[in-house]
Amino acid sequence: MTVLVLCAVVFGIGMYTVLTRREIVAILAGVELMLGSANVLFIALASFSGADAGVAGAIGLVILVIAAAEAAVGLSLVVTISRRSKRSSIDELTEVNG
Amino acid sequence: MSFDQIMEFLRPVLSIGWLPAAIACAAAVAGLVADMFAAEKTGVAIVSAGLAAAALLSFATALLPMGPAGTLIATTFGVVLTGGTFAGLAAVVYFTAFLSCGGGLSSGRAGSRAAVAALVAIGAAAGQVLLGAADVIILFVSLELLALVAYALVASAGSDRADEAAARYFVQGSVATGLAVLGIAVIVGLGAGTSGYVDLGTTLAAMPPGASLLGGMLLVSALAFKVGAFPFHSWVPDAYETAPAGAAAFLSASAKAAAIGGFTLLFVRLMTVQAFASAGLAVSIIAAASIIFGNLAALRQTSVGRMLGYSAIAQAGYALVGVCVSPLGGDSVSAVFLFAATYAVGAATAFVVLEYFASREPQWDGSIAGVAGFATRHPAASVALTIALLSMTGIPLTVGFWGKFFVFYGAAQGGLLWLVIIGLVGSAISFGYYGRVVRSMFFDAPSSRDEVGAPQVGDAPARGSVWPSVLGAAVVIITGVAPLIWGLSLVYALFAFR
Amino acid sequence: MSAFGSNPWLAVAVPFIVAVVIAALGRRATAVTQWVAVLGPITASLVGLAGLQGSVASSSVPWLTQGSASIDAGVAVDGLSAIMLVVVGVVATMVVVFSVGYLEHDGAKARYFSLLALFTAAMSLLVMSTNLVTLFIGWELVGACSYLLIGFWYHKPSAASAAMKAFLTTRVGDVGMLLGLALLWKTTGSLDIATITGAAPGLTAATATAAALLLFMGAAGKSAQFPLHIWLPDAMEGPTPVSALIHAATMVAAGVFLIARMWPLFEVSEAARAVVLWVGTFTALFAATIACVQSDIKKVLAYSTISQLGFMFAALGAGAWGAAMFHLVTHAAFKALLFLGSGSVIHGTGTQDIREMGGLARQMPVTTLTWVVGATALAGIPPLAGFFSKDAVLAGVLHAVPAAGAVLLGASLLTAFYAFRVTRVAFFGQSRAETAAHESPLSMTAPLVVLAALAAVLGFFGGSITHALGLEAEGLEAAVAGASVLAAVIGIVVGIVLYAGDLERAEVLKGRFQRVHRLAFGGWGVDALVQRTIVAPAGAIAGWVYRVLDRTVIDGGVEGIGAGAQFAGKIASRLQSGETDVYASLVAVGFIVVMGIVLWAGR
Amino acid sequence: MTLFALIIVPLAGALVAWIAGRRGHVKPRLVGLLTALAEGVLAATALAQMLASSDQVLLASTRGMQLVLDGLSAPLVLLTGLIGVVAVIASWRIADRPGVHHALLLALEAAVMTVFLAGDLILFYVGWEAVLIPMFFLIGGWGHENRRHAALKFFLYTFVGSVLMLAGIIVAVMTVKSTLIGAPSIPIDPATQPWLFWLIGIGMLVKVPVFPLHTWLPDAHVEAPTAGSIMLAGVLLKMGGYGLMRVAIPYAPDGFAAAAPVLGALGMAGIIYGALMAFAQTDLKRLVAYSSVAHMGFVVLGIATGTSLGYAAAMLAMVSHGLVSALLFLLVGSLYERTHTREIARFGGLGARTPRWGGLFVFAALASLGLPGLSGFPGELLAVIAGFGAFGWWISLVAIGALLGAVYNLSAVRRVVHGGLAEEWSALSDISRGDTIAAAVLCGGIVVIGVAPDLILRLTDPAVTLLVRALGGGS
Repeated sequence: MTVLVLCAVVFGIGMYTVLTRREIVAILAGVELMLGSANVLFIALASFSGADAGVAGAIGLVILVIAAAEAAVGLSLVVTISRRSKRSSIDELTEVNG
Repeated sequence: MSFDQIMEFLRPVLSIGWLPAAIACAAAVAGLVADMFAAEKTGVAIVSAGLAAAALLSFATALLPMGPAGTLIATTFGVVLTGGTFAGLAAVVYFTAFLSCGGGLSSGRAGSRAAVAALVAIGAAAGQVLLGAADVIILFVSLELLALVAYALVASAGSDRADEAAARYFVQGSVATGLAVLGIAVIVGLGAGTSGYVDLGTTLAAMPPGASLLGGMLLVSALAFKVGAFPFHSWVPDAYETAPAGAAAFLSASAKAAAIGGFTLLFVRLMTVQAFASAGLAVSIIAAASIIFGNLAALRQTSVGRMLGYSAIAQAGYALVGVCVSPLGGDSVSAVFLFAATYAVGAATAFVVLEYFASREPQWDGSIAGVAGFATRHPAASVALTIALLSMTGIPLTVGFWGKFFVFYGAAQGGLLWLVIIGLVGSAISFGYYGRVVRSMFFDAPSSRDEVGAPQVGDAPARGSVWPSVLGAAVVIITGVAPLIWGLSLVYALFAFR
Repeated sequence: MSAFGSNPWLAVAVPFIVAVVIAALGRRATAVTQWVAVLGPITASLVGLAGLQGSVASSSVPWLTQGSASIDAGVAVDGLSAIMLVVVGVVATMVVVFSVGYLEHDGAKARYFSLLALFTAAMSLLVMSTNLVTLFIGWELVGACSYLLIGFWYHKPSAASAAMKAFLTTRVGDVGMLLGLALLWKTTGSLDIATITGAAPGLTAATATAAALLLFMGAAGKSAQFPLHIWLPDAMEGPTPVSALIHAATMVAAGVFLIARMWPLFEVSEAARAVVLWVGTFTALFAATIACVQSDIKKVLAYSTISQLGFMFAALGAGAWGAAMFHLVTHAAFKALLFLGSGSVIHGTGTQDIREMGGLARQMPVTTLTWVVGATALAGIPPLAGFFSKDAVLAGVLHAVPAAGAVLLGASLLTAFYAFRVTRVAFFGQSRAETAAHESPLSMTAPLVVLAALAAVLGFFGGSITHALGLEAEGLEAAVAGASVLAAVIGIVVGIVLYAGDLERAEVLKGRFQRVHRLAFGGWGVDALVQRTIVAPAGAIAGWVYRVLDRTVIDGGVEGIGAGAQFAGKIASRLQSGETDVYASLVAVGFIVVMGIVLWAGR
Repeated sequence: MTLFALIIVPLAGALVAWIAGRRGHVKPRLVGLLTALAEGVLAATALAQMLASSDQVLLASTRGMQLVLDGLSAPLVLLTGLIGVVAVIASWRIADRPGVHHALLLALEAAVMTVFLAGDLILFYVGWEAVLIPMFFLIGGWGHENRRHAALKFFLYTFVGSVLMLAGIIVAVMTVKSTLIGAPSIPIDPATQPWLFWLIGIGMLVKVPVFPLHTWLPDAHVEAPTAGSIMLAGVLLKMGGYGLMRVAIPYAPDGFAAAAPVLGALGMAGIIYGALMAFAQTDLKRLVAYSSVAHMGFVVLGIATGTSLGYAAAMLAMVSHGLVSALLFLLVGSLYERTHTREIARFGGLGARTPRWGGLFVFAALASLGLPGLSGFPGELLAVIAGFGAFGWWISLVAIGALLGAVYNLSAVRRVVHGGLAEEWSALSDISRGDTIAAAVLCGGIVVIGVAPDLILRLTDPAVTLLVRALGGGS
């Protein structure tokens, strides 16, 4: 139960960060928080429901890897943007619209 | 040897479901290597060849006389369905990817083209896997792989606008990924680690209905994001507009067709569970909203790419019309697959023509008004674009008609006549914006003559070739007319759900 | 004769082919083709003569068949149609011959003679039809020929308007007739005249009256009966020979013919007969008053024609349809004569205004002589034709409805008056013209002489005409004849006396009754009223409906839907603000909404 | 085989014309003319084969489609063959991309043929929509000032109608479990029928077009090139009436019965309204366009009676309107070609200056107002007779419409042919020889059908009787 609450709180913080922070890097961090908490939730639920530890672990690891890849792509995007157009806040990224 | 005998002879090869994906990946690697040591052009060509081979292979597999219901390939976590049913759509995924690269990706940034081609190939492979996924984890992994490829493709344009769109796409996509992971956590976690579709029904049914529903709908939402349905659509116009046209062709065609296929197959499984009884309604509402929103918003656009983006939202809506009745089984699933295929060919052709235009008309700003007079300067490409747009409108004699017809037919059989009418009227409205492009190309004189043909200095884009456009348009027409001559059953043959 | 007797279609086919040939050969060949044009009417009269001998076969072909329903196109020649055929044939022949001289220098002769031949064909079809549909076809075709011939001179705007007015006014009657056809089809299941007349006694009074009145509407339009008479005076804009043929002798009499043809139907409905009677009577008097004050020689004749047709309708309404037909025949002769005479005068003087003529007797002796014969016949002086037929009409009406007969007697007084007013003013006294008139060529005077002869003697054939119609001939009634002659003589005397000398007396009278004169001159204002209340508003209404309803409301609605969609699109794409947080929240909110729908629907 | 040839020959001709268009201006015209003539001959051949068959029906099919020629479609197929030739002649002097223009014309002809010959619903719809594409390009590519807007409006307006029709077709096919056109073997639920009829019918009513769904028509006509207008008015509008009789009514007879009074009212409204609007026009081509609304009102009225007489009326009215409107548009186009204006007020007195044109125009106007002896009359007569049987005295409204028909036609003649000649046209040449020939052919057709309408009815009789019997009505 504690784990569930923890996951919910962390996921909430991640979501809140994504939705309210203006810096792209911070948003990236929020995303990682969301993924991480969901992963923890998965492990918790899996162990709770008596899943095979090996399988559950493997799946958790896969999710982790995906999250890492996601972060890598995200960071590279951030770097590109800040290098190319010196922008770092999403408020400056509203050129494409309509 | 008769056709059947040849096919029987080839059966062992054709039954290796992962072979096309492997070829595509290998081609991607080879292309990158070639880029390093030889010309960029060679790299793109190698990747294109690989994709063509993958497409042919998948197509041949689809033609296999009634084999087993797809070959099950054991993987670490479960199974991937290949062959049979899915090979037809997989062939389309590879074919449209091939069209995307075939023109040499000429509108992309010089120096990045081989990399883009490699990304497309990997994405197509991911698409095939997504399409054939029979396991939630496989579904998730391929979905994410496709997503990462997509972010990179958008950003590959190298413009400020593309960067911005990619960043926004990324943020949104991450939220969607979060939803997907949460969904997996619930479904697989509570399901004691069971992730295969085969057992999904029983696993979900054993769970508390609320939990299974939550997990299922989280996954559905993540897929709806990938498909680009309202209200998960926001990334679509930005990405399609700013990505290099060749990359956009891949995003709008291969990626979307694969996502639709994956969505359908997951949804069919979910709907076997009692708790999901009302999910069909939710999907139909998403479908209606997508059709209405996409068609209306597209009307006001001035950029061709962005207009196609909004129209893609509407097209996703048509696909979902089929999805929400797909649990009826057999023909309904085939109808969605068929629709995805027809849309993909049309969209790929359209974007490939845009790429050609962009490479041949450096002054063109991508606007609808800007294509004025292109019909006289680029007749073949203009006709190809017209055919593609007519196909996406759903006008008969193009393959798009058959896609829409069967989707709506299925929906009508499922009792969703209201949705059919919304969809059909939406199709009619869609010519309001597709037609404007055609009108501009054919009926309008270019605004200022002196700009035309002005010598381009500096970073000249490669001169793209027109053959992928023509090829795409030819496929649209031939497959659009063929059923009239050889019968409607032909339409189903490739996509039969068995 | 037997060739004509066994092939009644010849009366239609020959003139039609002649028309086509003349049109096809065009203007270069008119020197010859203008003479070919007589072949048509001659054939028609030969068929008619064969019919009078009772030797004409009937012939019909299916025209419209659908399942069991069938409408046939058929022709047959009985007494009634034989008489009409002869009238049409003879007058048309005279008119064609006359026209050769009259239109000697006209460049569009081919069109003219072709249309004359076509008219003959249509008129023959009309009178020979055994079926109301074929009759209606002929009926409309003569109207079309009339339209085309009134507007023959393209460059005259007044002619163009007159042509259109003629067609449209008669069309008002024709649509009534069309409805009548529909009604008869519904009640009798056939449009065959014999079938209908056979079934007529079995019809309910209401149906018979409705059908009869609808047919009468057509007849009234064609025969220019009040209030549909307004087109005929204007129709004088056409070439004068055309007026003689179409607007005096034949087409305008078709209304009389129609009622005679459908007589059994009218016999059933007393109400319809009463309407016919009083419309005819009123028109006879009404038109005669107008004819008295016109100064255009053709207008006088036009109103005279309207008035005389009124006589015929009155006779029809009174049940004396034999008398009506008799008067039709004699009227055809003397009115065609008068019109051709006026044509000769116009040809000779270059004007139509009688006040600019005078003293033509010396310059145009033949024309004058024949004109006087015609005028006398019109006035009804024995032993000329008009006397006998008018007497028959008066007798018939007086017996049936004495009041109407009295009115007609007054009308015949006026008839004699205006006939001799024109005669006195135009042909006698001092010349008021600036240039001297000349007598017309032989091709024009010869028809005048022939028609004058007919106008003189036709009265004696009253018996054979009624006999040919299958009716009992009635002798003269001394009292009626006396009253009629008395009225005619009074009219003639007043006419001659009042207009003797230099028109001073008439001017004085005109000055005293200026307002009445003006009203009468303008046709008692009917024309102006129609113009103000129907014609002018129609254009305005059409324009208004087009601007407001069609463009603004309906098409505006259509374009509005388009614009509305565009506007909705604008609103929709505003959602796409470019703000990353909004996009990301859309995903989250979207999921919540979807979940909400599922939960709500799954309750 | 002839039936397939009817569709394939113009398509092949289109291809050849398009290719020939790259080598000069004369060749594509010749290709167009020869193909159109061949098409006409083929149509006649098919008709002969049909008449020679025992049940007066000619069938042909592949695995994917079925083609049928019977009494209902035969007159329209013949009409299409004829109008196709006229359209080619009318566009003879087009100098702007003649190859593409003729290719589009021939493609349009093939599409229309497909509609009339379609023996199954899918093919019917395929043809129905395929018509839009060449027409869209003809209007947009060779039209007049406002062609851009008109082309899109034409496409969108009729397309919205036809997608609703497609929805109806889907429902019908779903219920009947067959795409073959014919009286359904599995009757459609009477509760479904009322809305099903309107769903299928709406696309056809737009095409006809019926008041108040007509406003695309004047815009399309005014902007379309002459050949486009000729095809549009001559044959495309007939698809609507044909579709009603062939598809909408047989599939939803009960729905039709419920809708008949409304249809009748719409038909009558169209007759009066179209005539009134034509009267209000200052643009000659727009006037002719509105006259189509009035004429097609008779078609709808005839169909609405649901009787075989009414159907016969509709068929006659359609054939007649095909000839008459083609003639009118040919003449107006020929005039525009020489004067570059359609403004009625600028004309007048053309009868004297251009007697051939003037005479033809007067003839056309008389035909248009339904003069007996010409082709318009039999249809109108039967429509009135049948309508009187079905709707009683309401038909007197049609009589008013017939009167108005004379008003606008004759006022056009008065304002254009009669009167004084304007200074600017004092050197105007008369109608060209080619156009004269085309016009003469149409005039011939108008006279023949006017004199012997039974020629058409004898063709349609068996088919119409069959259709009406399925409706459960008598004659």
